[in-house]
Amino acid sequence: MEYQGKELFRGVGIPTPRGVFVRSPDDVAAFIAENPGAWVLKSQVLMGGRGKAGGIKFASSPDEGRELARELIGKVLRNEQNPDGEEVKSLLVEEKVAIASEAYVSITIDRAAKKPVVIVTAQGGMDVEEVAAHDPDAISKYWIDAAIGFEPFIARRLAFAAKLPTGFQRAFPSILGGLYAMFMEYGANLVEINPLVLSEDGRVIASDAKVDLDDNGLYKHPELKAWKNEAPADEDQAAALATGLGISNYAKLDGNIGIIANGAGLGMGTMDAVRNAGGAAANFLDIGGGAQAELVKKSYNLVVGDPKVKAMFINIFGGITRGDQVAKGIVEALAGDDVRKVPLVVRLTGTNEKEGREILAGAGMNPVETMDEGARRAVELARG
Amino acid sequence: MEYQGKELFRGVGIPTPRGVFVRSPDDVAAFIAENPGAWVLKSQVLMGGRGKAGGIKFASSPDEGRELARELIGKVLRNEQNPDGEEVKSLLVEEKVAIASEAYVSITIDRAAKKPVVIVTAQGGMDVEEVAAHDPDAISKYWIDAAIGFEPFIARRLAFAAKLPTGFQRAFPSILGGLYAMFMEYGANLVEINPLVLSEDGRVIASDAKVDLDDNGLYKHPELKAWKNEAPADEDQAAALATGLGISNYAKLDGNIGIIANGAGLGMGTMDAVRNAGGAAANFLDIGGGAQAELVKKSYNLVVGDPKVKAMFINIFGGITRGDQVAKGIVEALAGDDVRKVPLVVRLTGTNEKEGREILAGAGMNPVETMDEGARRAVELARG
Amino acid sequence: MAIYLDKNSKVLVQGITGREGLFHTQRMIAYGTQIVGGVTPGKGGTRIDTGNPVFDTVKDCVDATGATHTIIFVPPPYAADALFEAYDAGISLAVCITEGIPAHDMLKVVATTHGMRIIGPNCPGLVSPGKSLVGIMPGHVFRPGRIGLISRSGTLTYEIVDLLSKAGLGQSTCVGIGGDPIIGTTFVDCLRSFATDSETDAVVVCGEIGGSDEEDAAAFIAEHLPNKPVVAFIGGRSAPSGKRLGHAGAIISGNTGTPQSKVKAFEAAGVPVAERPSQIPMLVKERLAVPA
Amino acid sequence: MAIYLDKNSKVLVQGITGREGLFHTQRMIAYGTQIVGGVTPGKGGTRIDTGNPVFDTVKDCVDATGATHTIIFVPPPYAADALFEAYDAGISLAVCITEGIPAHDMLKVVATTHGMRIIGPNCPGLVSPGKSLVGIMPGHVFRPGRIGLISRSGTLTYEIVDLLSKAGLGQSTCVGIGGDPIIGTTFVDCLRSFATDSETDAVVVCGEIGGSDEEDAAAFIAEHLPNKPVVAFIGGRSAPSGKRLGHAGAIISGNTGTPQSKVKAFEAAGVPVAERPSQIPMLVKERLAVPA
Repeated sequence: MEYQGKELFRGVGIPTPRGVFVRSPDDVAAFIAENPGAWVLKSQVLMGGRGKAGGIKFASSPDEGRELARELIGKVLRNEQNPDGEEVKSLLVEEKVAIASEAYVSITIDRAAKKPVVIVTAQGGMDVEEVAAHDPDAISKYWIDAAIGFEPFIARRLAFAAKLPTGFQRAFPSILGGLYAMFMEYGANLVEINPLVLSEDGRVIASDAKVDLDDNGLYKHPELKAWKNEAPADEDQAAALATGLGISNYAKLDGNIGIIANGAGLGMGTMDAVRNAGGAAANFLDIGGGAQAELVKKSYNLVVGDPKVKAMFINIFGGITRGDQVAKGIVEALAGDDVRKVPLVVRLTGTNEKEGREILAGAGMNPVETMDEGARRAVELARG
Repeated sequence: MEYQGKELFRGVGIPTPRGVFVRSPDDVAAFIAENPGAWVLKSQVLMGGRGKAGGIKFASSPDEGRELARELIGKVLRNEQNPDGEEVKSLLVEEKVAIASEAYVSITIDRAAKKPVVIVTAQGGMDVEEVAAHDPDAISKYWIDAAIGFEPFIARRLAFAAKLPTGFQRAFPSILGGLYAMFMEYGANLVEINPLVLSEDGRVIASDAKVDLDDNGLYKHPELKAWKNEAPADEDQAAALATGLGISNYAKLDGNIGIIANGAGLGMGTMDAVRNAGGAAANFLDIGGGAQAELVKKSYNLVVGDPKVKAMFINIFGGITRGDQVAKGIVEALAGDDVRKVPLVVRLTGTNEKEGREILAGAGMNPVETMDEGARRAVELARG
Repeated sequence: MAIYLDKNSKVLVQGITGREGLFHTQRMIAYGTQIVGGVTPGKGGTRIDTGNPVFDTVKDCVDATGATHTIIFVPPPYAADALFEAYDAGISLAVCITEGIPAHDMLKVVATTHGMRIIGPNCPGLVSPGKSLVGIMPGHVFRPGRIGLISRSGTLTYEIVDLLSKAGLGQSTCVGIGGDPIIGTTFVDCLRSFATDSETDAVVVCGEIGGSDEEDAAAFIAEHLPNKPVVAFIGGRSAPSGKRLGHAGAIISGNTGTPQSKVKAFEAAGVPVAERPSQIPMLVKERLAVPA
Repeated sequence: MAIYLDKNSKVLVQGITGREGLFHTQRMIAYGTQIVGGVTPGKGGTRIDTGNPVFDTVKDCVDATGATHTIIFVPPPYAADALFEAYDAGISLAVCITEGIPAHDMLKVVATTHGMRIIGPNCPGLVSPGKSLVGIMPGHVFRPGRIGLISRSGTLTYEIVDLLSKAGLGQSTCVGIGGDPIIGTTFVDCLRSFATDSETDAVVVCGEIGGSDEEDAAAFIAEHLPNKPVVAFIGGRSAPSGKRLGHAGAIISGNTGTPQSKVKAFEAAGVPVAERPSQIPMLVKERLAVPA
């Protein structure tokens, strides 16, 4: 959440607004009593758009602070993207910074260039994609040579190129240096400060901060795993893990043809084939390479667990994956009484194709020859 | 000192022997009472060879510890290299490790390759230069590509190449990784573990540790400046700084001809010229580039402050340094009544040579034309 | 001579004594690949059951065998180190099978291992049919021939290769470049190599949603491959935006990575895009029939 | 055309508005160097009193002026950054005057700025007499001619150049490579350039104690400069072991960096070593008189 992200930012020397993390209205009142002035009460939730949902309030006295905190804590914030809402359990009480100017700065990975790219614009507080679309010249970029890393001249060049107000100049190298250090240390996909605020009293402060971590790199920072766990797990990812699949090997979609394939490319290709046949996939499911019968069986159960699935297409091109294992898994899955059965089309080719077909034949199943044919049959079956 | 170096080592995850830093005999006794076993009492001094000088003792009971600590604390350790000795003010009490095997590992800068070089040998506890001289094949080296930095394969390669006993293998990548992190973080000229001990209970421990820091990089670690200050200042360096010269711009030597030159190369060249003329330099002194009269005067006083100086040769080839400023400084130095006067030879050429010669002529001095001539004259004058 | 790999390529296996490494080593040897040895730290001096020697370090293996190619089967936390070790030992081409390597690890690898070609990571490897196979692909679907193939996918590649082989279109070299966001060898790199390969008459590019590799490939083809037919396919055209489908790289975010953009780019470059894999052989034959 | 620097070299000054930067800019202009502008962050858009424009970044200056060379006058903590900025802006040769740069900063710079020649740091710069001077050397001692000179020292170089000039031996290019442990351009690098320079008939190498650059130079000469006379001088032959004399690099430690080793190496390579600078012109003339 915001307060955790800001801790990381402070850890690399990037100033954030003065503030305190609290869980009770009395703590808010006590803090404002000790620190008179204008304060912002920010609900600590994971959903976006909390401001518009009423999750941010301003207070300038202990009583006002206590009153508003009572309103916020326990409140369920809702918006279009989060119809179920999220309950506010804690607040970040932050100084109300008098803003002279706002900028935007982020570092992300440019896949095509295979380099980290730093993005700066003087149009802070805005959606950077919108700025890029409407005023591309307002955005300055620098691609970092990973062998050299961040050097202060990069910050100078970007600050001058983006025409940041002079007040930003002095602090900019250390802020960008801190941001790069964080990007590298946590193996982030994205680190972003928006807005980076120049206050009327001349301070440069990260007013809002965002970090997107690479799941593959999380093992290097076990302390951040706990953080990730606080996030409401993506239901698809949770289902994939529970089934024994990789985290991104399963995704629920809108159609009614269940799909199981081996390999992400073949999985997507199978979805496409179903669409080409006039149907729509109910899911993407990649059993990965070398799957055993047990995993095939569990995957089958996962897919038919979605009530909108009207037919299933299992499409296997055996490389590492062996046809006999897949066939065994299918037969076992169908043998269970506790599982919903839907019309099934199997395509099975490649490694141990012959053995697999024999197992299926033994259970009265007759695989199709090609992906296109299988997709057509599945669409027909779903139409009933 | 040792205990400080070991703190840095622990900071990067390199295991060191269990121990405690103490300043009183009672602390030693209390520690051993709480932690029964065999302990080593190591005098914390900056001089080398403390073991042979009687600065290391072994204790296995609280009373024995108190007794030996009383002997050590306050004792002045002396040896040939340190005839004045150094008083012991504190001790490091360390576990007595049962040694199964010893290795050597260091990282230093290879000037010719312009790369950090890692040096490993299974002959731990020895002087590595001696090992290199007598058994060069026992030493394994790896030059690190600074763009890549340390990677675990480097440790594996060196451990296998140096034929370290198997017990070292598992811990070696993390120890070498920590050592490289330290080398980089502190901008060290040298980081060394000798010996790196494999204990009989299978631990790998840095038994003695050494760090040599680059003065030019110290500004990045103000916390380490304090440490450097504990070192007995090199007298020459202290004198140079007091005079307003760079830290390595002055060095006392064994001869009797005082030397002042502008530039390190010319300074060494002047020493050589004096030797070629049959004399010997009493010092090296480089006034640097663009020196003003005041610095010339102070430098003169520094050199003649050495009683063995019988004559002085000031050799200036003006580039940035202006001849008139040097001449002014010489005249002012000689004008002082409080300064010892020795026979002086001046050679002055280059920028503002004419103006300088006029100033010297006004004070009755007549510069020589060449470095060789000046050296000859100075040697003659010293012979008196 | 095909690209990247031929009959004489000497291949070592990093992680040769692991379950996956050993299994695929046996398969590669069965295919005819010249496996000269492998590396597992601490097992130097032993041999695997095929008789191939095991070394403690890549350098030891290279010094003893003259290996020029490596294939890497080590877990994600050690994969970048394995690539650096290969680079340091002078390896010229490394195939990295490992899935799940942190993107930052690969950023550093590609920025510093100048001159070593890396295929992958998270890829099925490459094969010059009838000559050598370095990867985990099922050898039996390939046929020697004169069609080059480049793909971000594994199993979809087998599908396409099978269709090509059955249509009488053998392959010169097939490269599975991998599905990760940061990969060593891109479509453009492979196209540059195929462009000058006298044994390749046409190239099939098998892309998918996500990233902009396909757009870059289209631009490269328009400029540099005027006389070599290219046919494309884009997987995941029915995928919704924002969902990551299997490959870390296969995600449509905002306006980036959409199939529309990719199809448009290929068509603008004069490259026909197959609607489904089964159309590919026909499109290749049509393009080959047009006089250059 | 001499080496590294000629009349057409366009030079910018990093730190042009500082005390040192401004002073030497004026001197270089007086010598005839083509100074095209300078950089001081925050002073972009202004001009120094010579009329040269000041820019905020090196890139701005290069874009506006086409500068190819830079000379750096910035304090030690910012010097490496200045070198990286020059590299990034496409500068081909950087002279770094700054003394006191941490050795680790230079290790990183030399490991990553591929293709940019760096002279120094802690050096007096370089001059192609009569053409251009990029450094802090007193221009009046140099004379155009056909002798190349390479030196680790500053003022000792002036001494030697003065002797050469007075003996009628003008210079093609004189390079002060600097006295630090880690420098961008070594004796060997310069010798390689002089070896193929048609305007250089002979080379004077002015080394000093410490390091092994002189030994490396001797080995290079023996192999690659059979037909170009070389004369050497070693400064600090009377220096005691273990004392650092001015230059951070000038220290004899153990068996490394002794004058004996250096003299022996040069003599083994057929390079006469002058006992004192005043012998150098004579030795050069002798070597030039021998038919190659």
